[in-house]
Amino acid sequence: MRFAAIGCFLLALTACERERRDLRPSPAKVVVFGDAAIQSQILPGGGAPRASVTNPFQGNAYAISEGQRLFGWYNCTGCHANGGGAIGPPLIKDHWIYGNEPANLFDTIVKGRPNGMPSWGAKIPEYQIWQLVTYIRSMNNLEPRSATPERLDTIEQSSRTILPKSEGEPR
Amino acid sequence: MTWGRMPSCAPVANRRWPGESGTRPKLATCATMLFSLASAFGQQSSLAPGGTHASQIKSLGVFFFWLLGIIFLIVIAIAVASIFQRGQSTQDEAAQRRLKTAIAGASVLTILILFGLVVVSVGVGKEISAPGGRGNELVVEVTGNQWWWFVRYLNDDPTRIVVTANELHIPVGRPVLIRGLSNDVIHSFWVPGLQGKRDLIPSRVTTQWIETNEPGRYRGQCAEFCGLQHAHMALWTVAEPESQFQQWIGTQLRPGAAPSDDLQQRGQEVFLSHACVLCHSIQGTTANGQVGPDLTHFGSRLSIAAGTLPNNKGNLAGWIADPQNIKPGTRMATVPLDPTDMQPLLEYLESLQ
Amino acid sequence: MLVGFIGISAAAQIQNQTDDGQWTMPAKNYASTRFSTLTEINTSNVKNLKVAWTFSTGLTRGHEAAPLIVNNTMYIVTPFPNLLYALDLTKTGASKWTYDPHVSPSSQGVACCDVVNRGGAYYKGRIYYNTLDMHTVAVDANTGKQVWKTTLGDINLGESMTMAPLVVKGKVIVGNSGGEFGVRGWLAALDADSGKIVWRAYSTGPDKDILIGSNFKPFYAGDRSPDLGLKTWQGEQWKIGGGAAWSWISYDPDLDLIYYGTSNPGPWNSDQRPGDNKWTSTLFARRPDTGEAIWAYQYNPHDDHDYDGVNENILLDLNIGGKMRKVLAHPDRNGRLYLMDRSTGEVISAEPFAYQNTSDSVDLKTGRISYVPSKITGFKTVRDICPAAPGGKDWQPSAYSPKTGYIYIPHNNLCMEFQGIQANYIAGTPFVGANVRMYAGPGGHRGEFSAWDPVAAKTVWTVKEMFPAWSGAMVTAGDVVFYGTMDGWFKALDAHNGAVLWQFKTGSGIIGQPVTYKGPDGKQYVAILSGVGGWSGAIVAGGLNANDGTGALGFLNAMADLPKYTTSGGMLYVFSLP
Amino acid sequence: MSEPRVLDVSGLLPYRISNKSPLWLGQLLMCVIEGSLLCLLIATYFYVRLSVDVWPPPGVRLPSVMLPTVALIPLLASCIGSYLASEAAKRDDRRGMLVGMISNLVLGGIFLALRGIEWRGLNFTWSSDIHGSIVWTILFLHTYDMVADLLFTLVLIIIVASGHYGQKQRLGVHVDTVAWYFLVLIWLPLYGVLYWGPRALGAK
Amino acid sequence: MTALEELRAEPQQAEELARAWKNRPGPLGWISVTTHQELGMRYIVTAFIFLLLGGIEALMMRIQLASAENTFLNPARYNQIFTVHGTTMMFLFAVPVMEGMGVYLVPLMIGTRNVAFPRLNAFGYWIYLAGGLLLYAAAFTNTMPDAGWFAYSPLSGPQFSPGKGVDVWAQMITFTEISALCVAVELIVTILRLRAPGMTLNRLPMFCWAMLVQSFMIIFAMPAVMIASTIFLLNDRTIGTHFVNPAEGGDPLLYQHVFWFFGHPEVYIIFIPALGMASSIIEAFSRRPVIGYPALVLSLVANGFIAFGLWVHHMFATGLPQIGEAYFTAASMMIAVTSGVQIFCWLATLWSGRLQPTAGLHFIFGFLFIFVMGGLTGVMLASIPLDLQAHDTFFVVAHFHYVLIGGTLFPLFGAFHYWFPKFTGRMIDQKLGKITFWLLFIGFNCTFFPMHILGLHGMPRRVYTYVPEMGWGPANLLATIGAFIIAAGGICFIANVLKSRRFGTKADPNPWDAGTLEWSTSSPAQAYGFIHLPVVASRYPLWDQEKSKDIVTGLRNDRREVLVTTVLDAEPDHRLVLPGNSIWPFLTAVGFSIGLYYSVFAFSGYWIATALGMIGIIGWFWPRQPLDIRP
Repeated sequence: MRFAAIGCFLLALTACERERRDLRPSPAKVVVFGDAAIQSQILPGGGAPRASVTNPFQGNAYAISEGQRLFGWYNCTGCHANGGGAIGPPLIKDHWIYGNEPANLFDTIVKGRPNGMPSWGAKIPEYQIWQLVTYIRSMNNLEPRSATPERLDTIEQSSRTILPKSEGEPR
Repeated sequence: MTWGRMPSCAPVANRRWPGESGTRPKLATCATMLFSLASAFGQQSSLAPGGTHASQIKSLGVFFFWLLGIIFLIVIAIAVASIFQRGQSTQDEAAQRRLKTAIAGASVLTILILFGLVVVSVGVGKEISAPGGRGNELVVEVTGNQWWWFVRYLNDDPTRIVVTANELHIPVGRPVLIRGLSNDVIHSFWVPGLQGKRDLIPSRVTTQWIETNEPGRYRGQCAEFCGLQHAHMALWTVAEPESQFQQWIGTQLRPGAAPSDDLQQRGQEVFLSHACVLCHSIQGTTANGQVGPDLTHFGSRLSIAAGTLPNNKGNLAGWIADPQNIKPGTRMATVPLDPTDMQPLLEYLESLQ
Repeated sequence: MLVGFIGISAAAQIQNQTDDGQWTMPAKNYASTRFSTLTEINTSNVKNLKVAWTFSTGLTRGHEAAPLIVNNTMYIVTPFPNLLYALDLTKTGASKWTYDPHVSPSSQGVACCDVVNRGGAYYKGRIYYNTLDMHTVAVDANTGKQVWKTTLGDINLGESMTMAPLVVKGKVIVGNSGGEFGVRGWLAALDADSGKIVWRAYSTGPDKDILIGSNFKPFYAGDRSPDLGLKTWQGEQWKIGGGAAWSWISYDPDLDLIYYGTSNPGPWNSDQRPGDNKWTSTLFARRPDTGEAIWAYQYNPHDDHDYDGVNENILLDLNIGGKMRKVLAHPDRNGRLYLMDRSTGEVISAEPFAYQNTSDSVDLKTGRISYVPSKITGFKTVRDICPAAPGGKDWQPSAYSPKTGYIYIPHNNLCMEFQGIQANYIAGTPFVGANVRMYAGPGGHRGEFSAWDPVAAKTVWTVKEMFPAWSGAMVTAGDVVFYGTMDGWFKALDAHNGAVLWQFKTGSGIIGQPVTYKGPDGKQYVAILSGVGGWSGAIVAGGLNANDGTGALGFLNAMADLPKYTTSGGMLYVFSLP
Repeated sequence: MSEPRVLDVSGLLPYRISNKSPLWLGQLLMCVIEGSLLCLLIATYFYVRLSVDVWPPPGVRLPSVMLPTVALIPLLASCIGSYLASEAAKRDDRRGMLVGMISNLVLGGIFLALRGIEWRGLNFTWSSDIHGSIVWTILFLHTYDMVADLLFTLVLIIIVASGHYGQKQRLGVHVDTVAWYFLVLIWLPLYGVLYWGPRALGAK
Repeated sequence: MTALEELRAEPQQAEELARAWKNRPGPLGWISVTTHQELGMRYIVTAFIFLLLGGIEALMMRIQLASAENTFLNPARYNQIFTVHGTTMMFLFAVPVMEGMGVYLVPLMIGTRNVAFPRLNAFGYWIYLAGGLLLYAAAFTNTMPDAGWFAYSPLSGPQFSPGKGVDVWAQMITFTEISALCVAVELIVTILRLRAPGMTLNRLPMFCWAMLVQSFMIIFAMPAVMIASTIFLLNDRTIGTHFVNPAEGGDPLLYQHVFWFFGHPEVYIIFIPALGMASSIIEAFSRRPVIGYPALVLSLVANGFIAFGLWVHHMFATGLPQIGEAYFTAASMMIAVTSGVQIFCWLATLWSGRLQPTAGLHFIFGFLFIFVMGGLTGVMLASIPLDLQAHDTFFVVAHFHYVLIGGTLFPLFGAFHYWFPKFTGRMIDQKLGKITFWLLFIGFNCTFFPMHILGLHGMPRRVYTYVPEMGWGPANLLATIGAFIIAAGGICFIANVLKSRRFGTKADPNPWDAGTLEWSTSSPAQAYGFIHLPVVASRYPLWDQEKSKDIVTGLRNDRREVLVTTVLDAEPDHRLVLPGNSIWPFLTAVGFSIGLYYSVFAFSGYWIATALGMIGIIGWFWPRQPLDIRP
């Protein structure tokens, strides 16, 4: 029984994906444009199997942490704050115009979007874009909880109620 | 077991430092190192102090060393002697009393010695932390980052503020106040040849005085464990006469050198059109990134990657092409560069004197 | 009675310009009093106000503009895409024509605080206004045809334009926005006929760029050295140092000076930009013809809290200490109302009109504000900073009634926690370097509407508002003050005592500027755009997520409950007595 | 070899229900551990209190002082129950033990219920800021100990009520009271620090 | 019965006792053991396995550092290895092995049959094992912590240490800390209440005094590390509290204060028992009572107190107020006074004794040499100016290895060679023992002495490599060679243990002719310890009472009965029936561990731990037959 329990936890701890540190990511390009990053549910002529582009850092804690750093370094915070949004839309949300699959997010960062999102493809190296994608997905709990930090060393989310208890209608 | 896919540092480097002549001096042998406390170790040694404070500390250390060394020898001598003592002669009451008296005496002596040591070291402690400012002090802000040093020479006149990285120039004979900050985790600013260390703690400001009368290069290194590349977070302190220092400040105040030929021109274009501008700044261009070291006068720096490599074109090429090979985990991005762009970029960066 | 007497006796003063019942510029007049002499609607009958007609702009972002009423036509400039609607008042607001400047959608990415526009200006048969993507357009007021369109900057550098131009002596005076994007602020004058740039005065850099010449005579000695716009900055930081002129301009025809303020320096993290950072957060007086600076006064040297100096300058001639003085009244972001001699730049008084704890006093001898050391920001967290970054009062313009002698100030009651972090400059992206979280100031309410006596330098009365009072104010000779609230109430207050005389719930929160005019039928109308948004209303207009309190530069934390009170919209409401 | 002497201990009791029992000492040491934990937390409270200029942080309402003060009444009263139970345990008075322990359990339960009500009124969580973190930690740890002790009391009630008990269980009843006294006593300084401390130092 | 009759009846009584103290057979019996020798030995063996693992890690580090820019380990791996090395040595080896020695020896030395809370003892062991398994399971699944054994925030915080490594570290601390607290409580109660009649506190053997002081220190120090690791660090990481987040009012220095409030006493927790061992060995091999017993006891107790007053000397470089620094300098040096007194007493004892040149005594001389040097470098580090240069350099690495290996490992090895007959019933090979000593002694100095010099020449700690220009290569190479000599010493020791256990000569009850009670019973000691509990009239009953062997009678042999005596004078107070073997401590530990393991991933793990732990404890305390304890 004891050994069974230990075995279980060994498995739980394994999580190689979470702990991997790819300090020297492959410079190879991933093809995203055109095929994988679709945004519509309607596939005219009937749905056909399509190539899927997977995030090389899916579930990776180090990538989330790097992505978080880059999110600040590359001024994503300037427009999207710490996920709540400001100039740009929030990134913690349910409804995504351009999709929240890794390939969609990658596409959005690389190409930009017409309503103000800059196109970063020419500047940010590809592996860092994937790290950003991983971090953005972690904000929405789309990455494993165990790979996502609970808080950062900043002031950001506040669950404190700062608002007066319903003062009701104005006089 | 997953042993990771992380590369280890594979030095390709040309390790000759700018201004160094000939080959490195032959390393001291084990024996000389073990038995000599002389400064055979080069520029990062607390035993080869150039700074006023470090000298005081060294003197105190030498005092401690001899005093405690003698005590150690006495204790060991007694212990060894006891092996040959065989105990017979000391079993009687009087001998016991004598021994107890000896213990008491030794204890009292210990207390006295330690009291003396406390007084001496508190005295020296006061001196090395005393404000050295006589109104002529230089105030330098050193900010620790993973894993490099941001250096800013503060001045009431903001136009006289100089920004540099991984290198500290100080004038000889002038007290320098180091204001320490950190941008991420705790680091520790430590130039052993000048002064003891002082931690750089996020959202705190720590201060330290350094001063030297001897021109020279003093190497420093982060002394608080700060993550993956703690080992490669060094900085050079160059102590130089006031006139040279002022000259250096004057150079640093100028914007980055304009490209002087087509190759450099091309290099500047490469710099400005790639990821470089996201993090680095070169005054005089539109590159104004603040999260990486300022490169306005990169060509005049001694080292690349915070003291990891001597600054020369070959090393720089290796560093830009694959920074993760030289400093695994570094924040420097691996930027995909067209091979034909590398040479112009190197030319341009090295021209930023 | 007494007040009325003063009002009448001061008929020659600047605040008493003639009024033809139209509304040709957002501030109503060059003195920026937002005072209408119409008296049909007054304290006794305002309770009977009814909606006369409405008009939907079809947009849902923040509507901050003031409608213009000229020749029985109403002109409305909308937020992005900056349409210009002309409505025929003789036909109860029927649409006459619509002008679309085809604004680049990407420009939405460089608008710091919602894609608002604060209105246009009418001048000699044309409507002039700015578009978000750095253009000023001139549109024929009758036909809606574009007369000219001038490009003034590059959105790739983070610049945008949201302010309402002021046309003075044939020159359209405009300024850029982007203090949060590391732009270099400027004010420019365009020839009203041709659209050619006549002059452009930067806020930072060498004196020649700032148009500081031999006539530059600031009142305080500290401001008189040459090239301060260069020497109060480290290295080349002045090139990305902010100082945008994104808000109001006033004009004194007698002195022939325009007055405007410049924005905060960038980035917010003040440790990254040592020095006084001149001329950001500064009031400039310039000649409209040449742009030449005559004097300047920096409200917040080395601004630590995003206290822009852009708020409106109300030009008044007041009896101060027994002497009539030409003054300007400026309620600053830092919570103090500056009363200054507008011919010299001398500060007469600078008393707090809102709760503030960031400064102890303003030294009237040196003109320098003295900050409270514990509230100075940098690479650390500072708590309990009042007022917060939007200031004691943001852009929302006040009104002045010569009848009561009071300035009516819609303002905020917000405090903040401020953490300075490393700001990185990447052209075209924000340059802020701070995590901010705002919350209601003392008392728990987030806004106030006050009447301020400029002579006595004290508050006369205050109405508390649940949300920041983010709309402009307007006062009439009928002694009624109008303003709107972010939860959608359009209110009329008694100008003497602040009693609420009438209120009406509009479809969305109000952040616009109320205007009043005499309609073609001779009746007095009051108009207001309803449509919540702006910095404070971004949570509704932009659909932001309040779980992150630092969103909208920290405003999200203070406005988390706004969506419970209002939804986005864009509607013009016109009221009249039945 | 001289005659060894013997020390005959067969006459001594094979158990002892008093503070002479090793178990009592062990329980006391457990209390010391818990006590030093909570004392360090109090030190932490003052450390962070003194390093922050605004306390409590903006927007935070201090925990109300009313409810915890009222809750002191059942808490202190519950010690009487403990005392009765422990004395009854020494006498082997089953009814006395039950009465004592049940009153202890009920009064302790009332205290915890009041605390639960108080928690619903707090407008900050442990992840709000440092004030929330330290206050919740202290409250949580103390509550955790109390719940554990009450659960233990409940088990003892079941054991005693079933009649299925001997000297060891009576000793258990006696020792259980030590833990309860400790939890009540340690609460008094904690209560002072959490509720009166910031008010005494001038916070609203 | 008279004494002689009693003694004559001993074989029969021994049989009765053996029956009462017998462990059940089979794996179920193995996990329900509650006797102190068995558990003590398990502690010791487990700790030595961890020592071996920690030693392998040390060798890996030494290989990496043998030359400049070496590529044997990459930085991530190196950081993990030095973290796990420090953690293992501190928490999984040093403290538990001392606990193990205490659990094994204390009841024998004070003349009783078991510790006061046998089942708690078993629980403590299982929890310790669970903690060790957690850390090494992490090592084999790439979840190794890499923020150092001190895990300074913010580096160890959620932002800068992604993954679960630091959580594993923090929760592992919880395990070892619970285990240490269990042992501390039971040892204190055992020492205070279960001493043989007549063994007043004044007659308590030095080692027991040391364990008593150490146990009290654990009680006051361990809650601090619980606060630092579990409450500050783990909660910050898993539920987002802000204890070490300066942005929300927390403070990284707060973590350091609390951590070192534990961390400094931790060093004394580790070496105070070793001082007790050294005392025992010196007494035995110099054939005389230690000189200055009261002084020794007082200085031990004083050590315990002072140890709590000098944590700040780990933080001199953070720039604290000067007056505080002066105070902590003085306090740090004060500890040298108490340590000095101890050294002087032992020197006097050695001086006046008839020394037996056994392997055990060799280790004591090695201990004196190394520990004194470590202590003196400690005096240097207490001086702020010197500390500012030496702090976080290899000088400190050298210093604390001198103190901890010299002050702990050498006495511990001495203790093994000394108590080996009591543990196994056979004598250990003295020759191999001496070879072990010389290998360890030479290897140790070869490894760590150069580090002093490296540190003074500017080599910081915790660097995975260094650039060749620094000239640190040769000294590092020497240190690496030394490390392998130490490893050879370790192999020699293991070989000696295996060989002597099998083929060593059979040992008498008192082969060394020592004076304390554990030597009065058979070698190896039986589960019940003593057939008749002794009555004590002096500090060294075997030396002073050889002629009259007073005994206790009247304890029942058919159940596990011990005698409770009064705290100060050890007057018989009452008898105490100890519980027998039980599987519940094991089950409770398993349940609790499952919850705590899970809490690495989610806070709800604590609820699971509580629920399963509570079930275990109810089973543990549920009344068993016979309910009524009859005289």
